Order: sequence, then structure tokens, then C-alpha cells
Amino acid sequence: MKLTNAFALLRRDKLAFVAAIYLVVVVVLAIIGPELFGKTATAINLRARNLPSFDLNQGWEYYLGSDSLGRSVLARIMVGARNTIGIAFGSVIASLCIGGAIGIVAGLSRGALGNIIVRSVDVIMSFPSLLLALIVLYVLGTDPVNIIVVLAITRLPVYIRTARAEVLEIRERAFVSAARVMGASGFHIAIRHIVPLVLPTLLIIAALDFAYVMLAESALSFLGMGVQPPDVTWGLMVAEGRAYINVAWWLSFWPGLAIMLTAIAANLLASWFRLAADPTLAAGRKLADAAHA
Amino acid sequence: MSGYILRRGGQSLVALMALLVLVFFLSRLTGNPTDLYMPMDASLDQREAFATKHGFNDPLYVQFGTYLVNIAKFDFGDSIFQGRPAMQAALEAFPVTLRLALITMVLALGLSVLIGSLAAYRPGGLFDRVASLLTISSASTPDFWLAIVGILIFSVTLGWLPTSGTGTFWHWLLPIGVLLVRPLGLLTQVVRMSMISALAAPYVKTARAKGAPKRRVVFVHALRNSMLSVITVAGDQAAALINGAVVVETVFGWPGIGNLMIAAIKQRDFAVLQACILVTAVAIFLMNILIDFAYSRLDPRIRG
Amino acid sequence: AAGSDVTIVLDMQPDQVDACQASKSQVGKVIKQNVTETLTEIDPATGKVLPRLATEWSQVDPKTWRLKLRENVKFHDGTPFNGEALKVAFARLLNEKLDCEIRVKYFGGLTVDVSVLGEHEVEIKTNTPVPILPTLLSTVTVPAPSTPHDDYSRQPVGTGPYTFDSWQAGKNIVLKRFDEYWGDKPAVTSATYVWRQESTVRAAMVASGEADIAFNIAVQDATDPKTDFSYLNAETTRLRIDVPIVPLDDIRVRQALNYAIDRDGLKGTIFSDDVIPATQLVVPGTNGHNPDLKPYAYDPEKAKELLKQAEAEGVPVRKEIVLVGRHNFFPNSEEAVQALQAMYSAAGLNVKLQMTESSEWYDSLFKPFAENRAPNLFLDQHDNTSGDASLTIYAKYHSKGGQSVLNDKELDDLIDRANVATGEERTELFQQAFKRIHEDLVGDVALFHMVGFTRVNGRLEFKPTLATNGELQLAQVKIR
Amino acid sequence: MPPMLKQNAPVLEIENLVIDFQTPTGLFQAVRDISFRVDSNESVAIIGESGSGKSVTANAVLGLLDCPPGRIKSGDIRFRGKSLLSMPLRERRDLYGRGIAMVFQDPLTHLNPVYPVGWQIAEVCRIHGMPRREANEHALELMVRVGIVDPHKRFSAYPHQFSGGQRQRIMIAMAMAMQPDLLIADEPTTALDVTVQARILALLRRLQSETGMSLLMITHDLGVAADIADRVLVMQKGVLVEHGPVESVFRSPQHPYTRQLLTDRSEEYRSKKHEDGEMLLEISNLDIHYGAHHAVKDVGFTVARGEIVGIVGESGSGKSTVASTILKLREPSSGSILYRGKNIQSLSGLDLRGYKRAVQAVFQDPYSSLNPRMNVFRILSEAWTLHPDVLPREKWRARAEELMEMVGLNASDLEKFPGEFSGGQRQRIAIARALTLNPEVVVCDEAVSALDMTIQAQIITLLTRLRRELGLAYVFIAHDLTLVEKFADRVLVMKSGEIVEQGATADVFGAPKDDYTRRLIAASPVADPKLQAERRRTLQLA
Ligand SMILES: Nc1ncnc2c1ncn2[C@@H]1O[C@H](COP(=O)(O)OP(=O)(O)OP(=O)(O)O)[C@@H](O)[C@H]1O
Ligand SMILES: Nc1ncnc2c1ncn2[C@@H]1O[C@H](COP(=O)(O)OP(=O)(O)OP(=O)(O)O)[C@@H](O)[C@H]1O
Ligand SMILES: [Mg+2]
Ligand SMILES: [Mg+2]
Repeated sequence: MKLTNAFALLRRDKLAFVAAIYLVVVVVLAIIGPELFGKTATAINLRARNLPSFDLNQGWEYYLGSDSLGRSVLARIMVGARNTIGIAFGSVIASLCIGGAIGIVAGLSRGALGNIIVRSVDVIMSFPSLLLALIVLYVLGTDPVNIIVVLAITRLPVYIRTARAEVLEIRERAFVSAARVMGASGFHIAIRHIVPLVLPTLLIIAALDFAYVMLAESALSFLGMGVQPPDVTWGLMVAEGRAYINVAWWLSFWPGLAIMLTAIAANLLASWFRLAADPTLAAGRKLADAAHA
Repeated sequence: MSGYILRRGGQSLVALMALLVLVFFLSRLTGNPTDLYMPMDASLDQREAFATKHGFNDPLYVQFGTYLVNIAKFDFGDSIFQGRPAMQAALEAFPVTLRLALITMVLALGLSVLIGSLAAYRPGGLFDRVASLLTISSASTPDFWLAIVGILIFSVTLGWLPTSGTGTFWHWLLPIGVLLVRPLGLLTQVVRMSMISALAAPYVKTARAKGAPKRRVVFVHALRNSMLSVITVAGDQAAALINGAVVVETVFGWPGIGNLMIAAIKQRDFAVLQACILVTAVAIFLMNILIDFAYSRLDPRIRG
Repeated sequence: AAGSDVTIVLDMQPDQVDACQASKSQVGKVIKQNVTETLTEIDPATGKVLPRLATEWSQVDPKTWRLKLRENVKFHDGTPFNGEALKVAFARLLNEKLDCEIRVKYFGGLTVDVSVLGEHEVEIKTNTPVPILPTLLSTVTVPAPSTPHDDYSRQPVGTGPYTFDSWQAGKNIVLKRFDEYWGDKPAVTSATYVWRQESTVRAAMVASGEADIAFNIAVQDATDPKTDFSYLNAETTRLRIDVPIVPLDDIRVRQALNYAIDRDGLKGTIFSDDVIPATQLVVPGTNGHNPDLKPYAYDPEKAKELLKQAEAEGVPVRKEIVLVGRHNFFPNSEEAVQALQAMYSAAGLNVKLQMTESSEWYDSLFKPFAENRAPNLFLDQHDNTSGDASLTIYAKYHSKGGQSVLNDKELDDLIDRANVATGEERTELFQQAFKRIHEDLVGDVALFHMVGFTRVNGRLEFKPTLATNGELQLAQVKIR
Repeated sequence: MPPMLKQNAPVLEIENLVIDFQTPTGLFQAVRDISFRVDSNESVAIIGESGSGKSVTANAVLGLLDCPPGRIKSGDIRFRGKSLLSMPLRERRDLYGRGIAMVFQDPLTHLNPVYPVGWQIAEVCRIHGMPRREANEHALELMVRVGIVDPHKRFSAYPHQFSGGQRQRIMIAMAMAMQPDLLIADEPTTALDVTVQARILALLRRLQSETGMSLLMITHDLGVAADIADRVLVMQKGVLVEHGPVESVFRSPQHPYTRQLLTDRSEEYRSKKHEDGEMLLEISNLDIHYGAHHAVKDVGFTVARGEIVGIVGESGSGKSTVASTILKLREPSSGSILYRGKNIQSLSGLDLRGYKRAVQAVFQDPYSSLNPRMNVFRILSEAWTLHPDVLPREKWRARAEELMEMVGLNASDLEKFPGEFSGGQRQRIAIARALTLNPEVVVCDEAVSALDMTIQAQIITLLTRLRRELGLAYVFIAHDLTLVEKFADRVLVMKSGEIVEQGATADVFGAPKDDYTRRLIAASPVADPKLQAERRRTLQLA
């Protein structure tokens, strides 16, 4: 897929285009936000607590209101983008890559290895994520990177199982046999034939997971095992803001909205990518085997 | 078949043991409950005595040995905080969670299959767009937020539903509603995705050429083929629910296993924690066996 | 919740309901003085010891006390309350097989010998002098002799105005009025206890009429002055300063830490308007409280000045100091530490915030402290409902105290003397000790005597008090 | 027009049909203004170039075009005088399966993999209102009629458990279930052995005489067309180039393309076998099981350098199974396969690489043997990435273009994806792929049965040339006896997993010893309507 092509395709899909722009803004914020707005976001002003949204009298930074310490909600959202996106992206990518790889191996192996992997998945699924979070946080400390580890591990099973299920089907197809006849190794088959066919499915799951992980991080914060202040993430903001829902809805609403928009954008983009990555679907074609993929 | 079940059961048992070992040792990395149990002004000696009495000062392998021996006698230890057998507490809480999880999953599966299939029938159509947007949004709403807002709207402002607690039919609505959103959103997306693939498959043409009505094409021919990935994701969701719908249980005051487990985790009440995990793990393992069974029922190519 | 039945919503389910755990606030709110009664009671307003199951007491010698017991009192199972029953109750309370909190908390290191002098008279001998025994007896709950000796009871039987009717684990606890109660017949006929973790939900339950009393409402949920009552909950919040570690070993730095805090700014915002700026760890009314101490004023200039002086003398005042907070400590505790950190930063200190999980927090609370730790400010909260400062001051400030970072001969001496003294002398010595801590040593940054909020349904007449944190006497609840 | 029909009411009328495909390279007109009709009780065969729009036309009748990218630009399709294109969907659906039924070209993907075949056959009846039990009985009966052995057991088996030919028969059974007025059959017999093919054709014919059904059959096999058709239509590049009664078209073709189609090319196929061919493969005592099913029994034969070994035989007799064992895709239960004297089971390292390079394959099913996500160039060059010593990277493109031309495709097709090709075109890509490594042996499993005569001839010519020039050997599995007879040096005849006869082609075909072989030869249709009609008569008498 050529880049210009991809861009042209992106331009054509208006929704995906908007989603891409939104994500670019978020990513830019994640990169420069803390440097630009770090000061504003941490400036505590007990005399300007819980200012409501949409009031420009106090300056632009209070447009979305202020929190219980009088900090600008807007600035905090912008600063929180880094940790939020970093954690979500990091854990989704980690679980996607590791889980996908393990799942493919499990699907391709016909011996005991596949079985061992599947049973290990049972174990991971039964291991409560909260306990895992606590252990990691207790042993390794409350670093955002550790949150990534926790979330990535808890999300592994879906990828392993999905990848494995797909591989079980794909490996029976004749083109895999054709490659084996030519002397392709298992590795070659996995990379050239399996991954391209499994990836779109995994990517769709990853896009959905993007939201899932942001929420899981938020739920961890709610239970006191997530990102700890003074670090800030959108999830943490929602968790902190819930105590004020009655008096200051905006505290949890705006970061919640940011999570939701990011999730929607990620999903739109993933659907678009599925089209763009699939040559047969790209032309708007859904022929027999293309769709089968 | 019975050979398969035996082998599968054996493997699961080994995995279960591995899980218990893992939980036992990892959870003890987080300290012990002495300080949490003893009042703050207890003296060092009192703390020491408490720890020794409950075996926290023994080397880990000794503690583990005792644990194993007791398990063999079906003794899962006593909760330090509750002063009663841990398994009793776990078994008391589990049915509540199981009921919540079952109802939620049944609803989520049913609704997502319906919505997802309809959306997939005309990808990019109005229904698809609206449904996708709604389900993705719902899948990305924090549940605790939704729960509290739900209470404020439906119970306090409108007065239609009880705020929380258990008892009548009405008590179920809010918790189930809140629990439902995420699995529903996720599953609908997955159903939609795999239905789009399945509906483009050649055998769908065959079905249409037979004169099968739209409904039959979608729900009989395409659906079954697309259920594999749906079941995988549904299994994951169900496991998460069984492992404790912690947030919903917390907010609505449901005495489920999630609540119990988080309390045990926070209190380092290891016996309860291990009992809870044992109970949920058995459930999850059984569910996974069921899922595998469903796989092979759904797709004959996986059989054998 | 209608008529004379009330529903009470707690923030947590009690783990147990055994009488010997009644000093835990979750347990106490349910059973203390409702199901099982104590021998004496503390008047929350004055701190005076009042009779309950014991009607009179006198000290025979420093180690011996004599009690008169109330007559015509019956346990819910019909057995009479008498000296024998009390003896059994004491034996059970001090049973090492059980980890009863009352024993650990109030009778640690004590042996108590109860001898029955008559049907309603007993003598209590202790191995060391206990000048505050009548105060301690306010913690001793008396379960029926039929209570299992070596096991916790999940169906407590006592002498109180309510019988323990049922406990559906996780769901609710129901108490029913006991018609053969020795005292006045209470207005409430039955009480159902439920629990919800979220303050918003608890508040909503009273608002929607599902519950009548909701405890521990967060400040921001206490929006309705007609139903939401604040009460001093005996908790006091402070930052423990890690005195031995550079740069906190310099008194100017410690003073600066105190001057840098804008207590008035915190009050009415993150903390309720009703909190009292604290000067010491015990609340007014506690024996030993020193009313003459003055809170440090908010004076950032002075703080900076002090720091500058210290810096000039080579004290590394810019060294990173860790402010240790704790998750879900008390309502808004997260915000509080963030605000404190901001204030210190404004004063020019380099303070880093570290949130801990409760077990971690305890690790730092108790000795032994890590050798090469970073200097820390440790957010601590303490409640002393016993009415006497001794329970606080030894553990927190004595050089041998389990949570103390101080090592001051003069202070140790004051505390040791106070602990064996009685009467006026005892009070004075404790007051001197608090003065030394607050003014000479500057061992902590005392913040506030905290308040809790209780939301009470308009149909009830109930005003929470200082005691409400650990008990809820249903007999005092009236129906309008 | 056919004179023998009493009342020739048109069942299907196609008028000026134009069908477009939106492709990345622009609009592609697959069907260009064709018109024809099928009368009741008439059989019409469409023959023609692969990729000429035959399947597209057939799909259009049943409203199964992929839209987008496909689009019926203009024209009309009428069934019994009613326009299908403007008919409400419900009404049309009622017609499908009952009024018009279709047998698809590719039986594997067109059968639902997750339902038992019996269920799928019975479904047609149930959709059109037959009670379940009755439908099931009817399905069983149909399975018997299309020649599935042991139908009671096979009723609840799944598509993947059947051989290619068996699947094809299931498809046919399904289409015939409701005794439709019009049966559209897209290459219904390509995957069948000639005896079964003869039975199926007889069955179709009988159905026609019983129910007055009309038949629109798409086929490559001129013999089949000659056998069954009343009229033939010849298509090329989306255009109907010739049509008329079968005799006249076969006897005196007008259009040059038709003439080319009907030319006998037996001479071109002939080429001399290397006499001194060293032994490449020695297969002996091969036994293969699928679970309890004994699919291959004691099979043994040899392949020498430059030799063409044809395998013919019953559908489901284990031909593909033997092929996949030679290709090391399946382990035999017992027996051995020696490559240059070494057992391939124990090859490793360089030897194994050498074997993988020397033995290549073209599979039966062109639909699943190409990765849908790779364009043709990547499909072809994959082999070179695996064996970098074969060709330096800068020569890849040139060689790929060369191969494409060899198999009769355009160099510009290299950028396309498999989904954009017709069945025959895909098979040619698969053949090109098999040649990328300059192999010694190519195992061709029905490699050309999906190809039209001209392309087939072109490919066979190519294969013969390669053998002449490079000494390539082939294991050639086919149902088309005529082709095998002309092409192979030696033949094996398989039935129920066993080799019933093997020997030099001329011997086996000239003087068959085994009864089954004789039946096989007798059932093979010839591309001459008169002659074929006669043969059929004698066959029926026998
Ligand atoms: N979905 C599609 N997208 C693009 N082109 C298509 C599509 N389907 C078919 N075509 C093109 O339409 C032409 C006709 O295809 P069709 O399948 O009708 O061929 P055919 O005559 O049946 O050939 P064969 O005998 O090989 O099956 C081919 O050139 C093919 O490339
Ligand atoms: N996966 C399988 N499981 C069980 N039986 C199978 C399987 N694959 C093939 N068979 C059976 O093995 C036998 C041989 O199959 P094979 O595919 O080799 O036949 P074939 O000779 O190639 O037939 P055709 O000419 O129809 O392609 C058939 O009876 C078939 O039903
Ligand atoms: Mg075709
Ligand atoms: Mg075959």
C-alpha cells in the first residue's frame, strides 16, 4: 500500500479523515502538552474551585471549568493526554504484538506447545486484574509504565485466542499448502501468509481495546490502584470527578468525552485501515476469498 | 469424546494448580495483613505475636506446604478479618456475581447479534452508522461514571428505580444496564465485523440462490460462521464479569465476589483471596471448556 | 423505611459483628450499645465517664478496682447479667485465641483478674496500675455467657435495647427492639443496616427516601443543610515530619513547613467549613488536650525567610522531600495532599508527592524505618475516642513509640510521668508534652480536627456527636 | 431454432445485457451487450474463453453480482416473460431455488462449511415449504441420485470431508432439489470423473424429460456440450460471438474463435519422452488413512525424469490424497516415497530444500490456493524469496512477466489481486507459480480442468515444451480422459483408493484390462454431437 494512495483513500472517507485529524491533535498534545500546559494544569487555586464550564471571564484555561483544587480542566485534559495515550497505546500495542505472536504460534503448532499456551491463557484469564495491578504496583511502584504492563497482561488472552482461532482456519487453506510445498518454513508462513490475514481482525479488536484499556485504567484509579496523582490521565480525572458529579458534572464529563472521542476515532480509523490494508476490499470489492480473509 | 473431556479436565486441573501457586506466591509479595488488621496503636510485640500466630513469619515454602496440606483436606483456611472459613464467604458471594454475569452475557450476546447482524447487512448504511456510533460510545463510557449518573437520574431525579441494593426486579435494572454497555458495545462491533466477512462469502450466494429469505441468510448461514470470533470475545467479557463486576458491585452494593475479592486484596486476607480465585477460576475454566465445545459444535473443521 | 423502622447506610460492610470487635467503627455502629452494652460510657460533650452496665466504681488500691453492676438486666437469651457473666465476658475478651481488637487496643500487656464479690459486685485486679480503668471500661462490651469462647460470633447476644435479628451476608443486618430491655423503651422498633461504598450513593439513598441515616457523606455531597449534619469525628489529620533526616532535622525548615500551609484556604474548600485547625493530635475534651496552643499562621514570607536562613547555614533545603499520601484515606485526601504539595512548592520547597496503598502506608508508619530513606512528610490521621491522651502520645511521640520519629529526653520524661499520674497532674503533664511537641520540637504539621457528615432523613430526630464515629445509639433516635 | 420442440415458450430471455466492473484501473466491461434465450425443456451450453463473462452472466440472472463493484448497466433479464430486474425482491426470492436454481463453479467455498451437507440440501426444500422430515428424505434420495455412496452416513458429514467431485455432486443435488424450471449450471462436471459425469448428465437429461426443465450450462468441455446441449453459445471477451444449434456450430463453426476452439490439437500435445530418464520418484506400498477411513490402499508407481504420469479415476478415489503425500503435506500411514533413491520422509537440510525446489504443485481448487492479500507479483516472487539462489532479485520482475505471458496472462496483471480474476485465470497464475523454481516434477491436480479449450491447449503446449526443453516430469491428475490420452506417457487408473490398472497410455486406452477402465473410457464424451449421441446410446444399451 503506497502512502499517497493511503492518504487519498483517507481523504475520500470523510469520517475517517476527521478521526485522523482528531487523533493527530491528541498525539501532538501528548507530545507537547505537558511542556506547554504543565504549569497551568498544576496551578492550584483554592479560590477558583469548581468553576463551571463555558465561562470565559476567568480566561481561556477555565473554559471547561476548574476542578476541586481550582485547576483548569482544559489544561489538565491536554496534559493528561500524554499519559492516557501513552498507557493506552503502549498496552494495546504490547498485548497486540505479544498476544498476536503467541496466538499465531499456538495456532501453527500441532504439538503440546499449543495446548500449553491455551491452558496458560486460562490461567491469565482467571488471574484477577486487580490483584495483578496491586502486585505490580506494590513490587514495582506506581509508574505509568507499570500500569502498561498490568493492562497489557490482562488483555493478552483475547489476542492469543483470536489469533489462534483465525490461524486454525487459515492454515488449512490451499495457499498455505502451496507455500509449504515450496519449502516455506513455519516462520515464513506466519509472516507472509498468516499475519496479513490475521492482522485486520486483531486491529479491529485493538481499536476496541483502545477504549477498553483507557477505561480499565480509569477503573483502576477508581479502586485506587491506577495512576496516582500528581500524574494525571483522563481516566484518573473521571475517577476523581465522579465524587463531584452532583455538584460539578464537568469534572468527569470532559475527560470522559475525550476518552469516548478517542475511542470512536480509533475505531473509525481501524475500519478505514482494514479497507486500506486489504487490496481486495480497497476497491470496494468483496469477492469470495477476499471476504473470507 | 469422554477421552477428550478427561484429557481436557486433566490439563485444566494442572493449569488450576499453576494458578493457585502463582496467586499464593505473588500475593505474598504485597506484604501481610498484620498492620492492616491490628489497630494502629498496637505495640510492636502485639504485631509480632499476631504475625507469628497466623504463620506470616514462617518461610514461604512452609506456608505453602501448610496451604497444600489443608487444601487436600478441603480446608481453604479462615478469613482473618471475618473470622470464618474463607470458602464459605466466597461461595456465599459467588452466586450473586454469577447471576449478574449470566444475565448480562445473555442479554449482551442476544442484543449484539441482533444489532451487529443488522448493521452488517448494509455496511455503511444509516442503521450501521448509528448503531456503530452508539455501541462504540457505549463501549467507551466508564461504568462507574455511568452507574452514578444512572442513580442520580433514575433514582434521585426521576424516582423510577431504587438507587441500589438487591431485592426486587427493579433493583436489577440499573446494575444490569450499566454492566451491559461495555460487552454490548464490544460484541456488537465484533459481530458486525465478522458478519460483514461472512456475508461476503460464496456460500451466502448459494443460500441466496436457494431463495432463502434475508433473515435466514443472515441468522442461519452467515451468523454461525461468524460466531467463532464472537464467542472468543464473549468469553473474555464473561471472564471479566465472573472475575467480579467490581465497579458495579461496589456502587450498587451488591454482595458479589468482585467486592469480596477486592476487599481481600486490599486487606491481604489471603485465605479469602485464594478461595475467591479458586471459585472464579473453576468457573472460568469450565466456561472455557464450554467455549471450546461450542467452537467444535459451531465449526466442524475444528472437530477432531 | 417507614414508620418506626429505620434504614441506616454505612460506607462499608462490617467484617464481623462480634462483641469483642465493637471498638472497630463499622462494628460499633451496628452493635455497640444497641446489641451489646459497655460497662461505662463517655459523655461525648464533656468527656466524663458515665455509668452503663456498671453503676458505681471505686479504686481500692492502684491495681484494684471495685465495680457495682446494674441489677435486673437480662441478656437477650434470658440469662441474667451478673458478676459471673462479666467474668466470662472478660475471659473471652482477653482470650489469646481470638484477635479481639478491644484486647489489643486497650488491654495490651495487661492481665485482668475478675473476682466475683456478689451477684452484682466484682473486683478487678490488674498487673500494673491503670489509673484510667473506668475510661477503659467504656470499651468493654459484655456478650452473653453463651457466646462461644474460642470462636467469633456472627449472632451476637447482649443486654442492649436491640436484638441481633439477622445478617444476610453482603446484603443487610437487621436489629429488632428488645422488649425486656432494662432501660427506656426506644422509639425505633427495628433497624436495617446496609452499606454502600460511594458517598454519592449513600447521600442519594436518603434523598430518595430509601434510607434514613447515611454516614460519612463527602463534603461535596453534603449539600442540604436541613438534612446533612457535621460532627467532629475524633479524627485528627497531621503531617508527621521525618525529623531525623536532613534537611528536616533543622528546626527552621520544620517551622517553615508549618508556616507555609494556608489552613484557612483549605478549610471550607477541600476540607469542610466545620473542621477545626489543630495544634495537637487529640481533640478538645480529651484529657490532656492543651487549649493554649496556637495554630501556626499562614505566613509564606516567614516560611521563605526561615528557609533562606537555613540555606545560608548550609542546610540543603532544596533537597527533594517526599510527601507520602494514602489512597482513599479520608474524603478528598487526594486533593488535600496535592494542595499541600502545591503550597510547599510555592514556598520554595522541593516536595514530591507519593501516593501509597494502605499496606505500603503502614510500612512507612511503623518502626523500623528504612535507614537510607528520603526525608518525608507523612500524612497521618489519628483518632482517640478513649477520652485520654495517653493512648495517643506514647505511640506517636515517645522515643520508644512504634510510630514515633522523635527522640527527645525531656519529652520522654514528661510522657512517662504522665502515664502513671492521675487527676490534675496527669492532665498538666500531657499538656506540657503537647506544648513541647508543638512549639519546641515542631514534630509535625498539625492540620485539622476532622468532621464527618451524616445525612439524616427529615422524619428522624438525630444529631450526630463525637461518639457517632464509633457507635450509633438507636435508642437516641427519635421519630418526628 | 430447434425444430423438435413442440411449444418453445422462452423460459429465460436475456436482452442486450451489459455488465460493468469498477476496478482500480478503471471501468471494466465484463459482459458487452449479449442477448439470448433459453426455451422450456431446452438445453443451452455456453462455451468460451475463460474470463469471458460466463459466470458473471449466470450470476446476474440470480441477482448475485457483487454490487459494487459490479453493475448491470443496461439490458434486461426476463424469466417467463417477467423482468427479473424490476421484480420485487420477495417475488424473486420465491423463484430462486424453485423456478431457477444454480450450480456454482466452485463447490468448496459455495458450500457452507459449518452445516452438514444433508442439511444444506434439505434446506432448499424447507425454504420452499416442505416439512423437515420430508425434506430430509428427499435430500437422501437426491444424494443417492447424484451417486454419493452410503448416503445415510454421509448425510451428516460436512463439506470439508468430501472430495472435490463429491462436493460438486452435493451442489448439483441441491440445485435439483425443487425440480426447477431452469437450472443454471456453471461448470457442474469439471471436478467429476467421467463415469460420474456421465451419470450426472444422464440424470439432468432425465430430469429434463420428466419435468420439462430447461438447462443453461456453462462448460469448458466440448464433449459435455456436445453431449447435452441443444444449442450452444460461444463467448469471448464478454461478447457472444456465435450461437446456434449444437450440430451446426460444431460442424461448421463461423467465428474464428469457435473454429480455434474446436481444432483438434492432439499433435501439439505429443512430444517424445526422454528415453534415458533417470528415476525421480519411486512410490511404493502407500497406505493413507483419514481416521478410520482407508483412503489410499497400497499404491505404487514411479516417475522418471521427463515422464508424464497421468492419474485418472473415480472421484474420491484418493488421487488428491496421493498428490498431497508426494508433496509432503501429509504423512502416509505406511509405504515409502523415494526421491532420487532417498526416502522423502527422512530428508533434511539441503536435501529437503532441494526436494522442495524440485517438486512443485498446482492444486485442484484455484480459489483458495492463492493468498487473497498478495498481488500476483508477490505470489510469484514468493518462491524466489524462499530460494534466493534461483534468481537474483533484479531479474524477478522480468521473469514474472515472462511467466505470465507463458500462461497466457498479461504482464500488467502482475499488480492485480486474485479476487480480480476468473477461475481459469487464477489457475493459470497457480501454474505460473509452480514454474517459478524450475522444478523437476510438477504435480498437477486437475490443473487444467477449469480452463477453456484454447487456454488448456496453450497450457498443455507450454507443459510439453517445458518437458522437452527442461526434462520436466508431471504427475497429471485429470478427469478428462481425452486429454490424458493425448498427453500422458503412462496412466494409472484409480478406484476406491486402489490402482486398478497402470501402464503405457496407449496400452491402457487401447486395450483396457480392467472393467472399470473400460467403463471409464466408454463414458468419456467426445466433442462431436452426432458421435456422442451414438456412444451414449450404446452405453445405455450395455
Ligand atoms: N468482482 C470482480 N471484480 C473485478 N472483475 C471481475 C469480478 N468478477 C469477475 N470479474 C472479471 O470479469 C470477467 C469475467 O469473469 P467470469 O467469472 O464471468 O469469467 P468466466 O467466463 O466464468 O471464466 P472461467 O471460465 O474462467 O470461470 C473476468 O475477466 C474477471 O476478471
Ligand atoms: N479431511 C478428510 N476427512 C475425511 N475424509 C476425507 C478427507 N479428505 C478426503 N477424504 C476422503 O478421502 C477420499 C479421497 O479423497 P481425495 O480428495 O483424495 O479424492 P480424489 O481422488 O482427489 O477425488 P476428486 O477427483 O473428486 O477430487 C474421499 O472419499 C474423501 O471423502
Ligand atoms: Mg466462471
Ligand atoms: Mg481431488
